[in-house]
Amino acid sequence: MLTLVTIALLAAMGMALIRAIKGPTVYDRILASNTFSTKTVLMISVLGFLTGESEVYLDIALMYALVGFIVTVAVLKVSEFGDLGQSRPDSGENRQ
Amino acid sequence: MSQALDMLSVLLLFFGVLFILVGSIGLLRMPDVFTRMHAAGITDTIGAAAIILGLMLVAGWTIVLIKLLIVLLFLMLLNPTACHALARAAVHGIRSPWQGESEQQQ
Amino acid sequence: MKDIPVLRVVTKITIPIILLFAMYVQFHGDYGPGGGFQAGVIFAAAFILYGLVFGTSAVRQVVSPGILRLLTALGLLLFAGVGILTMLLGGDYLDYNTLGQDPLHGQHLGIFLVELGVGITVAAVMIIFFLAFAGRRD
Amino acid sequence: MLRLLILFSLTIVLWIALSGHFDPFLLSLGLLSAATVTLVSHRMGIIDAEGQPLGLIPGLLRYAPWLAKEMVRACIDVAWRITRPSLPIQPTIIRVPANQQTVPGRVSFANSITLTPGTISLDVLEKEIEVHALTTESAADLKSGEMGKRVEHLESG
Repeated sequence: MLTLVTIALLAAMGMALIRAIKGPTVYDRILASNTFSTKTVLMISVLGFLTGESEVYLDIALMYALVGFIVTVAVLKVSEFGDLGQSRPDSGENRQ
Repeated sequence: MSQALDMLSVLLLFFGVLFILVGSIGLLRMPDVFTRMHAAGITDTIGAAAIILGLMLVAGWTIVLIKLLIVLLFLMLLNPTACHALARAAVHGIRSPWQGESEQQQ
Repeated sequence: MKDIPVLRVVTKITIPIILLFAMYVQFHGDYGPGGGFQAGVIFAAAFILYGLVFGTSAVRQVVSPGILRLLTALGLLLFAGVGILTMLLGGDYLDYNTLGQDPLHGQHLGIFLVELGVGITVAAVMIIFFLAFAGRRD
Repeated sequence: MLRLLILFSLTIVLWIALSGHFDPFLLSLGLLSAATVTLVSHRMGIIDAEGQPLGLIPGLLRYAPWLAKEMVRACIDVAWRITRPSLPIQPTIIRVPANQQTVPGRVSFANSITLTPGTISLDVLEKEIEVHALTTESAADLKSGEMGKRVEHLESG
């Protein structure tokens, strides 16, 4: 069963990748990368059970969930403000 | 008892996989970024929760259970936040959400 | 991005958890994945999230660049200091066995201190990187 | 000060939950870590009513099952629509009133809306939340205001 879940997750990740490549807007790509990272978290958890070392794998899954969120926020910020450091938007010129 | 738990776990994993696949198909089929977000929402909420719950049932009373619970709570807290931030940015960036075939022709 | 209430509140709730998770990875190198480098990166990730949402100037108010440079040096000093200490105690550079009464104890203490040094340096350097890249306008 | 103590004890609980080891060396490292986390969080200024919405926690336990039920119901509906060849969706943007008193309350409402498939919160305003709904049914569902009422109950504890 767990192997089937892994295969299904891989298929879903492939579909997310297609969406990330096709776009068309930058928001589609960010959305695709965000759901891709959620699926990665699930995949790592399932792999932990498959290998029998779920304690170790779950630490990685937890970290991946956190980092995935930070990545989404960071990419969003770059695409919106054109810079990582600003605390408020200065202009809306950098959007695609 | 443990057999019933196993059955329930397989059932949850099955529905999780089903929702994840349907959500991914929706991600490809939907017409614009907002509707795609709804499709991705299926994967990120119900699909993820079902799979983690299914794993929790086979984990038993160990530290793995606690870690799975933490992962679940985190996904349920962070995913909608990322989605909301993305939707908010997309509203300002795109301005015209898809409202059906007739309007898209214009 | 701090004018987005959802993002602001969730960030405030999440940052302490990320920080604690970094400390957990730092000190459980024996049992789980990780060690100094990974812990340092996760610790810095919390600061990066803070910087993304509240702006880099807020990060500079939490840790001044001077303290960051000091921490970078301190971590390296801890690493090198352990190495020199083992040499003074009659072993090779970073020969942990000399640190304790028995080799096992010495190994534990030595690795703990070296990983701590690595963690401090990596965290500080990552935050410096973030501040350097995020503050640049071109 | 009280909030600092609460954060300190919560981080220790989380440390034990993550670690699962109880030897004195690791426990003392846990204390050290909790102290570091509390200090850094205090310097960041994130330990306030927004960063520690303690009043919401007891209510959340009662709210979670209802939310889970709503999520499953909405999810099946959206999944069914995705698999239809004709893709029967009518996206609309509506505004629902958000009468929650506190910012964390409004944030819980917004996140509940986003968690439920078929509705996404677009913007959190002073008294309202702008919502993108996939279908007119999900929009009407949200308009009925039950979710908002339940989140308001969260705040009163």
